[in-house]
Formats: sequence, structure tokens, C-alpha cells
Amino acid sequence: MRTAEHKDVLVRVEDLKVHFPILRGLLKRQVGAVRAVDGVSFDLFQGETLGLVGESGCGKSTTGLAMLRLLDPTSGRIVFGGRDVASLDQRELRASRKHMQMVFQDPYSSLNPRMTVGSIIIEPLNVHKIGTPAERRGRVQELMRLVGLNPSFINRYPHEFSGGQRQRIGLARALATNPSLIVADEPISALDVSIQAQVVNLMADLRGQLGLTYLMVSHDLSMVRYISDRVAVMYLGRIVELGRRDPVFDTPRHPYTRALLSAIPTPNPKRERERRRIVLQGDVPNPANPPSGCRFHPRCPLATDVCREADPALRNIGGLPDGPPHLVACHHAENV
Amino acid sequence: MKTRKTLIAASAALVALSLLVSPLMASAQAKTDKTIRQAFRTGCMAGPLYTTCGNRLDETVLQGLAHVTWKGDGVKALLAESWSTPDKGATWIFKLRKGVKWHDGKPFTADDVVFSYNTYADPAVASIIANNLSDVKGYEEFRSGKASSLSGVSKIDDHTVKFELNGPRPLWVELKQIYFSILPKHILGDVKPSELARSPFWTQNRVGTGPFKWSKYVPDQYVEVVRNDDYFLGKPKADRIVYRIFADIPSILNALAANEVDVMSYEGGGIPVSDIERMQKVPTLTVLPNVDAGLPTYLQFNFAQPFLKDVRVRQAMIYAIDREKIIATVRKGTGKISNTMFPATWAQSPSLNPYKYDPVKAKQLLKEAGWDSSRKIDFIYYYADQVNKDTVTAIQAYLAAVGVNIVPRLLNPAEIQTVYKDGTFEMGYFANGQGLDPSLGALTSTCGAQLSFTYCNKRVDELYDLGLSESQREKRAPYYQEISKILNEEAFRGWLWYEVRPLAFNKRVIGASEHYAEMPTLIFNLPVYNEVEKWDVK
Amino acid sequence: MIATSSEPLAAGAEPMPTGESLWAKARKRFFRHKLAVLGLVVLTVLVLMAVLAPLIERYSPIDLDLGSMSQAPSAAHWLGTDTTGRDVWSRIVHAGRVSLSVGLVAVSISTFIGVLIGGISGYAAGKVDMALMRFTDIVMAFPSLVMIITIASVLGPSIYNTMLVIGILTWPGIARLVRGQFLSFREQQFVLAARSIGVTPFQIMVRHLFPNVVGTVTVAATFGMANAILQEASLSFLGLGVQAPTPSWGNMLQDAQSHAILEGTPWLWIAPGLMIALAVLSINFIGDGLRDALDPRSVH
Amino acid sequence: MTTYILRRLLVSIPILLGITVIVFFVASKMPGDAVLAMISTETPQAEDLIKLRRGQLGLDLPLYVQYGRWLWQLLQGNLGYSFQTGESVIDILLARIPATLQLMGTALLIAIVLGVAMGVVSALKQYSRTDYTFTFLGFAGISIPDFFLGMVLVYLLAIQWPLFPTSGISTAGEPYSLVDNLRHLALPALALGLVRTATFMRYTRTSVLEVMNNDYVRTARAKGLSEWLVVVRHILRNALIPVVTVIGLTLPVLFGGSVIIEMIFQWPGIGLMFIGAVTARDSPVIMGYVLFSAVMVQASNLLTDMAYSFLDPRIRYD
Amino acid sequence: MPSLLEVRDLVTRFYSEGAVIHAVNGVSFSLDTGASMAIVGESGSGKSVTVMSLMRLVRFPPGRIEGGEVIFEERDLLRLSEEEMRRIRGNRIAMIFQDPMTSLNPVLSIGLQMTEGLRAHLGLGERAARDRAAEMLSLVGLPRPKERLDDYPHQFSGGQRQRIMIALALSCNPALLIADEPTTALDVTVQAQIVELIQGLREKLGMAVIWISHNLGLVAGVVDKVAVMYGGHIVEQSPVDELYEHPRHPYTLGLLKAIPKMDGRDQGRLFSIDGMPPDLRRPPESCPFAPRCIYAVDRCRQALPPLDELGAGQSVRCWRADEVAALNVAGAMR
Repeated sequence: MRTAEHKDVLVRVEDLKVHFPILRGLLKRQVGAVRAVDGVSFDLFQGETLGLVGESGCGKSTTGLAMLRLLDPTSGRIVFGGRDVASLDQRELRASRKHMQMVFQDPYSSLNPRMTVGSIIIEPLNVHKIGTPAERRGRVQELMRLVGLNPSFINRYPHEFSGGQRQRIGLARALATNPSLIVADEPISALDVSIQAQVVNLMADLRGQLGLTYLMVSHDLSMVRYISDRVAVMYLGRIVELGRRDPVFDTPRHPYTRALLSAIPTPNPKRERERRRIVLQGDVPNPANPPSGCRFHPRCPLATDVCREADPALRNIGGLPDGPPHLVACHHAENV
Repeated sequence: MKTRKTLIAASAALVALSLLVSPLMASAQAKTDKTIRQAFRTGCMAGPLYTTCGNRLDETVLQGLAHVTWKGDGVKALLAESWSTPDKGATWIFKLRKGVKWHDGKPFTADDVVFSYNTYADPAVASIIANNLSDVKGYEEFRSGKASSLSGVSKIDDHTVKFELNGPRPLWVELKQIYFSILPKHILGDVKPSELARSPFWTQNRVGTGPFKWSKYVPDQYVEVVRNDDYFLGKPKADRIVYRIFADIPSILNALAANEVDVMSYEGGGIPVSDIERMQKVPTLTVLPNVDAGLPTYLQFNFAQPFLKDVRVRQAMIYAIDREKIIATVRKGTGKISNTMFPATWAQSPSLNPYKYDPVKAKQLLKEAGWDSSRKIDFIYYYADQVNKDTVTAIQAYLAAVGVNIVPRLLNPAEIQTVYKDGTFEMGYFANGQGLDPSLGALTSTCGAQLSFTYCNKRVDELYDLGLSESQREKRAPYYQEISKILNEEAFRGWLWYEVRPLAFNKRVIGASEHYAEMPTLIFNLPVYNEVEKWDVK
Repeated sequence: MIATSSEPLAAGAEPMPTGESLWAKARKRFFRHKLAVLGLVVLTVLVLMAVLAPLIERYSPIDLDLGSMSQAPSAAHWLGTDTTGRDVWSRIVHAGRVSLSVGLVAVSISTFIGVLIGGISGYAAGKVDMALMRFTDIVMAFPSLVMIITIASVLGPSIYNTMLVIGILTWPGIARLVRGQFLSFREQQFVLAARSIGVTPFQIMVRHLFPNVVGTVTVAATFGMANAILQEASLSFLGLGVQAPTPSWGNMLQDAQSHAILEGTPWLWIAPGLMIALAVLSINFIGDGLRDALDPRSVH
Repeated sequence: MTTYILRRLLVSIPILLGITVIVFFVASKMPGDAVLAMISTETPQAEDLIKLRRGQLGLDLPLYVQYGRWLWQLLQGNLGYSFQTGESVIDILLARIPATLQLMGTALLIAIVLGVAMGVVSALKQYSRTDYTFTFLGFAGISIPDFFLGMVLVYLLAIQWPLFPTSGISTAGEPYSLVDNLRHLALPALALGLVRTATFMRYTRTSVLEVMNNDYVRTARAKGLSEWLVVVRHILRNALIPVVTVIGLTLPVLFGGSVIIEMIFQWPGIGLMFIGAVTARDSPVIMGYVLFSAVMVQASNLLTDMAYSFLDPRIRYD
Repeated sequence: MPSLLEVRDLVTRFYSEGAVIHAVNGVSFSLDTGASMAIVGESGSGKSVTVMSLMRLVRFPPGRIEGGEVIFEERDLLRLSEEEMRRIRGNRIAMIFQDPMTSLNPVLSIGLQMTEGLRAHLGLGERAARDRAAEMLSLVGLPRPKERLDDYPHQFSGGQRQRIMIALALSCNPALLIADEPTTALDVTVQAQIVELIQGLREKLGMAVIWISHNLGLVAGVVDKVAVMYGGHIVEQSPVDELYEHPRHPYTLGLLKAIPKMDGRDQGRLFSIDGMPPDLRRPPESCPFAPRCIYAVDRCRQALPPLDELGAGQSVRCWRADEVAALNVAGAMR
């Protein structure tokens, strides 16, 4: 895959927090919060694909939604095109939607069953009043061809399409306004293996053709590895490791990343039989009440006293001098 | 598949349930005592002070000085032995029956009588029959708060009471006195007048002097009274009477047909004529299909409406309706044609206009009066039973045939008085009458009377007052006959027919049906002496 | 279906576009529901009878003939005559107009109010939702018949008041339904998707949410109409509904209250009773069919 | 849980207040009033009597004052006194509530037992002849007006074949006996309950069908459990949870239905009392009835929710 | 020694809304005592229906097993009475399912759900059943098993529930465990735990296991042989090493190539199988994969190829299997 040139920052996310209040008692007072995203910062470079990986509940999807302000962040900044998306008013926000779009996980519920394919794809053009009605219709046809759908199906309903086709419709809708950023939330996880490759290929092609920037939220590490330039690994609302793809996958510096990678099965019986997995003990803790110190320490095979007490910051650990840094949040990163 | 088990379990549950209610388990109740089961209307429990139907229980429990006899031919002395008037009706001396005891054993005395009349008149009590005492001296003062008691009622000795009236009222006993049942002073004397309505006396322990003693009241179900062995007219034959409370007629009929009640007197208007045939088929019942209610039914005109002021219009409406046909069909042959106010034949003029059905004449009269047939007339009625609804429908059809278009409107009982008062109607289908004697009650055609609806004929009022000044029927008859003639000619009302109140009695009760069969005219809203103590059970 | 619920059973779950709209599919499913089709046929007949009443009546429904009262069905009077000699067939046919339109108008009123309040409540959420739902609770906690009796005695009995009273007291069910649907659709990704392309909240409500509840509302309205016809009958039974001489199935049945009629002239109650039961039954069957046909879960 | 109940109770206060305000003002708009209603239609009455009585009952005060008085009394635990009989409304209610509860309870039981049984069988034999028959019967049930069913039942089972008494709650004037009471109960309870069977049947059927497709039912079968255990323990247990909601929804409807049924069968409950009170414009009694039924509905909603959390361990209120 | 399980020509169909869905169209395979195999395929390939059929858990309506034999421990399961079959289910053959969130009854305690099978099959009393249940829970690594017996499913995490399901399935010492996508709904790290657990228990208890999966990677290290299903047919069946090294069927090949390699560098375009799975309402008479197959020739579109025995336990249903193998000498291995 092409490696993007890392020069222009398209989106800068600074200390993003998304907390969901927990209400209790007679008067429904807030007694705590689920810290779904708890201080996440990263840059998204023009034209790159950043893979955001982690297990369910780690806050990766929430991060994606908050970036587009489909969820209101509790605090933090999301700088896009020189403006903080987190502080736009509703009107400005709606206008900004033109430039940042989303592809959703569930190809079934993400398309309105009562709308035709044509009206689904044309809606963003109508909303943002792009072109004349005739131009819009032409654009819809063009978009359908672009994502590999037969434009003659324009008046069909979503239920008549397969999951893969629906995901293409969703892509066409997202691309309608020529956005520069696409947040893709697990775009292939609901699809069968043989279909997944079709969609992934399409997304890769489109990035090349249209110069898109992707934030790819996924739990499928092999697919992330395939499509991403850089990878961020999240655990319990935090990014624990962020760096260029190959260093992260080949020489992970965070024990969690290591465990995650070791758990991925490969279609090679011999290697599988010989492989020693790092099997993590226990489950992910409750994000309403995260552990002290390093959030991973209760499950970490390398945990020491310092991990229980001090919350490790993301620090650069040997990124290439000319490229983006390789960030890790672990006291023992050097020993991993 | 063991869904069968589900089925079995479910049906077993059902069988168990149905067994529980199985009629086989309920053997017929052995009625060893002599119980008369009588149908009774709901909403009459507040007693004679507050409801007009409240005195229905007074023939058995409470009693008055005198009640109207069941034959309607006079007044039966009860708690009073006799009475006299030294001055043609301005003063009345009542001798009370001696040795009468209240059901709780206390003696009945003149104090009770004085107490009772003061109670009925007391503004704080606000009895709805108080105005029947308006002739008694001191009534106005008492009502307006200038006096604290009724000065016209006084005790002479323990068994003599004197009533002083504002002037001579020769018919005062027959017309006014009979409304009042005597209340026990030793029980109610301490109750605050304004709290009287709430007293448990009415529902839990209605101590009276009548042939039966209060035993039990179960709300909305029944009132039970048991024999008073010490009744002053002799020990009653039945052991007890159970008044079963009903809120509607169809249920009473069902209960009668199923032998669940024995007596249906005139509760709620008697048996609907549509059901007479069916009730007659029930072998256990004696049905009296044609008991005269003494009640003329008529078209009411609101004289405040200019278009009804023309006598020809009113007459035309009577001519337009084939009353014979309606009686024969809709009303199943019950009732007789009426052409004037008074049901009693001796009070009717022999030369009344019979208003025979004549649509041609009706049209003629309307034409002469310049009738506008596009007018829609607001026509109210309040009898919601099928026969009367059908009757209204028939009247509507007959009137429409001559170009008079009425729009019927059914009134709720609570609205009737409002409509009367405000005159917010144009015509109506009403029933109201003097019953036995024109002098009972008030003449509704009197100038300014509520039910005259602005009709006024001074001559009629004059004649009526003349009638009241005489105590003998023969002397009063000519006055009444003249009134009947005038009202007939002027079509004060569009008289239709005299109603019947068909009644039914279970044959196991002896005495009741016999009495009612002999009644010339049914009397209601008055305490009637029905000789309940002589009723018996087979 | 069976087997695994998360794995669509048939590979056929991935069809090529068939060109069948959701409505066409729903129609197909509806016509497979035998009872619903039966209901549709019966209701169509009833509606036709009502519409064509002036053509198929044989006598005036209001003019009486005291010469031929309470006659048994015959060639002259197909369903006999009533207690004032009116032709029962003609009255039944005319009563159909009244009863069906009472049902239709009442349910239209309640659906309108219900969709409005439920929609606003479901979309606005928060305090507005709270207030509207409390109000709905209030109306819902009235035993409706009791309230109907009270209001009907205030307004006075008439055909329009009957429609109005039934309409303004039966909307909470629909409001709750619409609110619930809105709340659940709000969580669907297509609403998120609409927001993500900058659609305004009002447009989301109108274009995205509303079309999705049309099916459910239709089903509820159908059952509501069946219920409204029954309510009319109850009201008329209490003398608070449609007033004589205008015939409605309810007040014709009220006329049969007397056991004399129950026993002696059964055609007076069998006919209206049957008509009520037929109308309500067929509407209920249609509702059931619609529910099966429009249930979003039954869409593969 | 306690906080939850407390909060629900708090929330129900404005609801009850709203209901009573609305009913009070609506009822006051009914034509005529308690005094006029008491006067016989045939007897003209003196104006001063009417005025006096109105003053005594407080009917001459402005409406909001009347309502305020009523509310003040309510806070002191007094529902006022009947205009008609002067009895305390609480006593009036207490004397009649057991009868209504017996009728409604039995009707509900009939509806639930029959409805659930039919619904379960219908679902287990989906698309069978039994299913169609039950469906048809069920719908026929909800398509018949309950008063009409009541009339027909009286006609057939009390008059033509006198197996049951025509009306009343027990034989008047006889000492209470359970058998006698149940015989009187049979017809009204059937009339009220049968027509509501279908609601339970439909809900149960749908619910069972839904539960049957759940993975855990497959698990239960895969465990080799007997079909009986699978149905009763795994399907029914879960399927009946949503049916509990229907009980809550049915209650207001039952209140309405019982008014008419109590009328037809002269059942001495609060429905009969209510009709009488409306006719008599006896607003303290009307208010008493409305308050009671509203409280019942609120309480049943709360109980339903609590039953839910009892039946389904996943649901915990706080 | 006879096989533990021998499935021959199994045919299962579903009847729904007027259509017939040909879900399983003549599937045959066998499994030895203590051995393990995988059935791999995508949604709708018929893999789940196959195992549901052999458990006789396909309910009619809408589904019906229309043919074939399932010989288990020398008895044909399809000919047993319902009662006899019940004694085998959960006892000799146990099953765990894809979604641990929904496979346990939410309103019954874990203890009850674990003991009801024990009581039905082993006739244990309540005490004994609870002891056994607790023992099983500790075997699958659930902490404090005794105390947790009275908890409800929602009080456990997804991974724990799947452990409970495993404990439940193994509590009667089955000879065969069918694991129907047991890890699909779980996170990668938990997946790994569960796979290890089942693998470990299999060795410990000596039972045979059938894995159902759509993920060729997941089963690679844990089974002896693999059957690949497509369109209701087994298209290829091989010993595990053979299948991954020398896939014979174009579909197997495609699947393997569609998975991005974790150990590779830039892979260029991902291999993708165009088109969609067949509509089983109208199953083709020919090779079901033909419309999507890059190797398809006319013959493929005309007739269904037989399942050719290639020796060494390998068989393939493809007219051009040899050519395909030759064209992909290197196989999918990289």
C-alpha cells in the first residue's frame, strides 16, 4: 500500500473526553460517569488512513462519533480546517458536515428502509444545496457507478440489496459531498469474509482516486494492518500505543498491543499449533471505575508497583526522525 | 410434544373454576320464614327529608299522622286518632293515638310531632318538601331566620297537637299534612339540623312506628325490615320484607321473571308496556297491565315562544296526531285518550273537544295561522324507555306529515329542572297530573307557575281557588269542570292520553296484588297506606 | 424461523434487487393472511352498503309504519320491521354509514393527536417529553369509558360529540406507540447517518422517522377504529351516543335491551349485533393482517 | 428499588392532581346540579328551597373554591360527603369497592387463564387448525360489545335456563354464603372477562412465538430437556413477562367495562355507584370514584413494573 | 473401529412463505472418537443447519430433515424416537453456540440452568447436581463457582458466559462437542481464551469436537480436518495441513487469499471473490460456486460436480480441481 506523506495535519484531536453521566437516586443526581473516552489526542494527516483498534468498549467508536460531533464531547478540541468542531454551533456544524462523513458498521440499520437508494444518496446534496436538481441526479448516478452499483437500481429500496451492496450505498452517500475526511466505523465487520475484501478494496481505491483521509475504526487487526498507514491502539478510553503500522505490528511496545496481536489467529495450521498465545487474564474493567495508575495493570503480565500507582503518559519511543513518532503509554515499554 | 399437558392443565383449571360456580352446588334456599321481596329504586335512601321517593319506605317503617288510603278515596288515620277544625280549616287539632311505641320501645308523644314539623321546616335542614308547610303560621319567619321555630305548631298535651294556619284551608289534611312522616325526637333531637342528612339514622337504624322495624341496609343491594309485633294496627302477617334495590327496569323484570323478587309496584314507571306480554307469560306472576297512573301525557308548549301563542297552531298539532293508533300500536293498547288536565272523570267537563285525528283540519288550521313549515322545533323529552322513545318517534312522524318539524332531544333527569326554570326549549313530551283529585298538589296552569311556561288565564286561577275553598267533592266539581273545558279549548297542552303503570306481583304474596287491583288510580310521591301489615306469604 | 438467529438462514438473504418495494412485499404478505383477506372482503361489502345506502335501501330508514310493527323478516321487509314499523334492513344500511363514520372520524382524531404528541415527545426527549408523557399518563389513567360518560353528559349526546369524545380520549395509546417507535428509531444508525450529513432535526422527524412509523400507526389505527365502533355502541347503549331517529348499530342494539325484544323479536338485535360484530371482527382481522404485513421485523 | 418506588410515587402526585382537576371542572359543566337532580320531575319546587340546599352543599361557591375545599378535605383524609345521601364518600366507596374488586379480579382471572392458555397452545401449534380456531374465537370475543354479551348471558343462562341468578351479588336478605356469591358472580365475570380474553391470547401468542426463537430455547433443547420443561421453564417463564404489562393496560379498560356490566347485573360495586352519581350530579362521589380508579391504575402500573423486575432479573430499578 | 459419527447424504430444507430453502443438500462426513474437525463456510452455507440437523434441533415448521443418515455410536439418530434422541442431546452430544449473550436463559439462575441437564441425564439429586455444576465451573476457570451458581447470566461478562456454556455442555461428559461459532461474538483476546479452553478440555476429557466457523484462521490450529461448505454442499474436505497448503477448491482458495496476512508486508490488492452467495430458494443444478468462480467453464455451469475422493482423506467437489491446484502451486501459504 501507498504510504502517505505526513505533512499536513487534517484533524487534530486534543485531549478528547466523552463521559456519560450515571444518574441515581430520587432526584436523578449524577453520581459518576462512564468514561468512554478519557483523554485522547492524535493527529490525522491529510491523505492517510489511521486505524483505531481495540476491543469492544474501549471507546474507539465513541472517539469516531465524537470527532464528527455526532456525540458531544465532554471536553477537548477537535481542530478541523482551523476551527474547533467541538465548539461549532448547530448551524455551523451542519454546514461542516459536508467535509467530514461517516460510514457505519451495520449495513442494515444505517439505511432508511423507507427511502430509495437514489433518495438516500441524493439527500446530502439536497441538504447542502449542491448543484441544480438535474446535476444532483447526475451526481447520484456517477456516485453509484463509482462505488460499483448499477445506476439502474436507483429506485430500489435498501432491503433489496445484500450487505455488501448496502455498504456501497452507504459509501456513496458519504462521498456525495466530496468530503475530505471519512470516519469508517467497523465498515466490514458485519460482512462475510468473501464480501469483506470487496469493500476493503473499494475503500482503498476510492482513497487513491479521491485523496480521502480515513479514520478506520475496527477490531479486525488483520484488516487494519492491511489498510492503515498508522495505527492507534485503545484500551479503556485511552490510546496506549500509536505509531506507523509496521513498527506497531512487528515490534509492539505496549504489553496490551502485544497480547492483542498474539491473539489473532492465522490460517496456517503449523504455525498456529506451535504458537504461544499471550492469554490475558480476566475481563476489561468497568470504564465507570477504571483502575488506578496504568489502566491495564490488573491484566498486565509485566505490572509492577509503579504501574499500580502512576498513570503512564504517551511517550515517543523510537519513531523515525523524519516520520511520525511511535507513542506508547507504558512504564515498561522498553522491556516489552 | 407435551403441549397436551398444557392443555390438560388449562382445562383442569377451567373445570375447577366452573365447578366452583356450578349451580348444582347451590341448593335452592329454604325459605322458612314469610319474606316478601319487593323491588326498590336506587337513590331513595336519604329518607323523606331529601328525596321525593324517600317516603316509599314510610308505609312500613316511619309513618305519618295520616296517609292517603290505597283506594285513594280519603285519608287513613295512623298516628293520629282523629282531627278536627273548629274554624273551617284555619286551626287543626290532632288527637294522637295513645300507647304507640317507637321501635326502640320509647313512647310516641306530641313532642315527636312538634319536633318533626319543625325539622321539616327548618332552613338549616333544607328539606325538599318544606314548602308544603308554607300555609303554617310562622313558616316565613322561620325560613328567613326571624324565628327559631314554627310558631304555628304547638303541643297541647302529650297526645294533642295544634296547627295554626295563615287562613282557612279546608283540604289541608288531604293536601299537605299527608307528606310528613313523624321522626323520633329522642333520637334525632340532638342531631345538628345541618348534619341531619348525614345521620346514620337513615341507613343504620331508622327507628319508626310502622308495622316493620329497620333491620339491615346493604348499600346498593337491599333494605331488610322485620315484623313489628307491637304495631298499633295489629301484628303484621309477614315476617319480613326485603326491599331489593335496582338501578334499572330491565333488571327488575328479569328478577321478577326469575322469581327473585315478588312485588314490583310502580318503581320507575312500572313494567314497560312492551314487556307486558312477556311478563304475563310467566306463570308465577299476577300482572296488572292497566293500572291507571292518573297521569296525563301531553305535548308541552313553551308559551314564551311567539310561534306557539296562536291557539290554532296548538290545536292543529293535536289534530295531527292519531292518538288512537299510537295507543293501539306503539303503546300496546294501554292507556286512554286524554283531552284535559284532570284524570278524575267527575272533574272533567262532559263537553270537551275530543280532537279526533284529522290531518286535513290540522293543515287547514296551520295554513290559517300562517305556519312556516321550514321551522325546526326543539322538542325535549326525558322518558328514555323504548316505548316512549318510539312514541316520540311516532309523534315526530305525524307532526312532520302536516308540516311541523320537531327535533327530539333526550334530557338527563338532572337537566330537567334547569330546562324548566330557564325555559330553554320550545316543545316537549311531558307527563304531569293531579292524580286522584285536582286539588292534590298545585295547579300547573296557574299564572306564574313554573310548569305553565308563561301561560296565564286569570279565570282558571280563580276557579281553582274556589275549588280549594270547598271540602265536598260535589261542590268542587263544577269549578273543575269549567277549568277542564277552558284548558281543553285553549289547548293549554296537547293532551295525548292517560298513562298506565303495569304492575306485577308474585302469586306467593297475598294481599299486594289484590290491593293494587282495586286502586282506581295509582298514587305516587305520597305516603300511601297500603295495609302492608295484612300482606301475607303463601 | 429456527436455527441460528444471528445467521440469516437462507443464503437467499442476499438477493439481487428484486424490484419489489416494501409495500409490494407487505401487500403480498397481507394477502397470504386468509383471515385478513376475509376481513377485507367483509368490510368492503359493509362500506359499499353504507356508501350505496340510498340506492339499496328499500324504505326510508326514518319513516314509520304503525300498521306493520315488529314484523318478522319477509319478502317485503328482508330483516323485518322494528317497534315503530320501520324497515330494519334500511335502518341497518343507514346505521352502517353512521357507525362506520363515527369509527373513522374518531380514530382520525385520535391518530392525529396521538402522532403529533407522540412524535414531538419521542423526538424532543428531555423536559418536553416529560411534560407530554405526564399529560398522556393523565389521560390514560382515566378509565376512558368513565370519562366518556362524563364528557358526553356535558356535551350532550349527538353523533358529532360521540366522534369527538371517543377521539379525544383514545389518543394516548397511539401517542405512546409513536413515541416508543421514535425513540427506538432514533437509535438506529440511519438517523445518525442523517445527522452526519447535516439533516435538520425537523427534516429527520418528517423524512426519516415518520415514514417508518406509518405502518405501525396504520395497524394501531385499524384496531383503534374497531375499538371506536365498540365504544360508539357502548355509548349509545347508555343513551349518550347517537340519538334517535338517526340509526346507528349501537342505538339499534340499545333498542333491543328489553328481554321482550330479545325473546320475541330477535331480528331487531341479531341484525345490529351481527353488524357490529362483523364490522369489528373484520377490521380486527385486517389489523392483524396489517400487523403481520407491516411488521418491520418480518422484513428480511 | 426503594428510591425508584419513591420517585414513582412522587411522579404520580401531579398525575392524580391533574386527573382530579380535569374531572372536577368537566363534571361541574354537566347540565343541572345535585339539587335539581334530586327534585322529582313532576313536582315544581320553590326557588328558596333550591337556593338553601345549594348553599348547604357549597354549590354556590366559585368552582376553584369548591375544588380547593375538596382538596383540603382530601389532605385531611376525607373525601367529603355525598350530596345525595349525606354519607361519607369514603364509607360509600369502602362499602362497594370489594364487590368491584371481586368482579374485576375474577374477570381478569378468566381473561388471563383462558387467554394465556389459548395463546400458548396457539403459538406452540402455530398455523394449525387449533391456532386458527383460537384466533378466530379470540377476535370474535373482542368484537362483541361486553354489554351485549352480558344481556345474552342473562337471557340464556338466567331466564331461559335459570342456572344463575339474573342480578345482584348475593341473594338479598339471606346470610352470605360463598356458593351463593359465586353463582351471582359467574355471569357478570364471564361477560366482563370473556371479551378481554383475546387481548391476553394475542399477546401471549406473539410473545411465545418470539421467545421460541430465542437462542436459549435452542440451548434448552440441546441440553436434552423434556419438551414440557422447555415449554414451561424456558418459554413460558420468559414469554409471560411482557404479558404482565397487558394486565396493567387492561385495568383502566376493565374499570370502564365494569361500569356497564355492573349496571346490567345490578352488581353493587363502584361502577353502579358511579352511574348513579353521574345521574344525580353527586360530584363528591364522582370525584371519589375517579380518584380511586386513578390511584388503582397508577398503583397497577407501578406493580406491573415491579413485577417485571421480579420476573426478569436483568431489570433493576434505581 | 467404527467412526464416532458418520453423516451420510444429509438433506434439510425449510419451508417458508411459499418458498423452499434448500439449506443442506446431501452432506456427508465422518468423525472418529476423540478427533476434531471444522466445518467452515459463510453465512447461509448450511454449516449450522447441518449440525442442527444431526442434533435434530431443526423444528418443523418451517424446517425438515428430508433425507440421509446420522450414525452416532452405531445408531441412526434420525430414526430414534424423540425420547431416545432427548437422552442423547446434552448427554452424549453437547453443543455450544455462537452468542453467549443470548444462549443462556436470562431469567433463570446459572445454577438452575446447569443442573437441569445433569438431573435429566444423570439422575442426580439437587445437591449432587449443584456440586457437579460448581466443579464444572471451576474446570472452565470461573472464579468462586459455588457462590456464583445463584447469579443470573447478565451478571457475567461475555467471556464468562461462554465459559459457563462450555461447562454446561461438558457437564455430562459428552462424546461429541459441537461448537457452533463459539467465539464469533467475542473480542479477540477473549476468543483466544475460549479457543485455548476448549482445546485444553478436549485433550483432558478425550471428546470429539466439531467446530463450526466462518474463520479459516481460527480453526487452523485446533482441528484435525476441515470441511468447507458452500451453498449447502461440502465443496472440499481435507486434513487440516493439506487444506491450507494445497487447497483444491477455488472457493477455499479464494477464502484463504481474501484474508490479509498478518505477517506479510504490502500485499497489493486484496483478493476478492466477486458476486454473492447463491439464492438457496433457487439452488442451481450446477456447481453452486460457478457464477463467482474465476475458473468456471461451461461444464461447471451445467452439472453439479461429485465430491471426488482424492485419497489421504481429501475430497473436493470441483470439475477442475486438478487444474486449480496446478495453477496455484504455491497455495495460499505465504
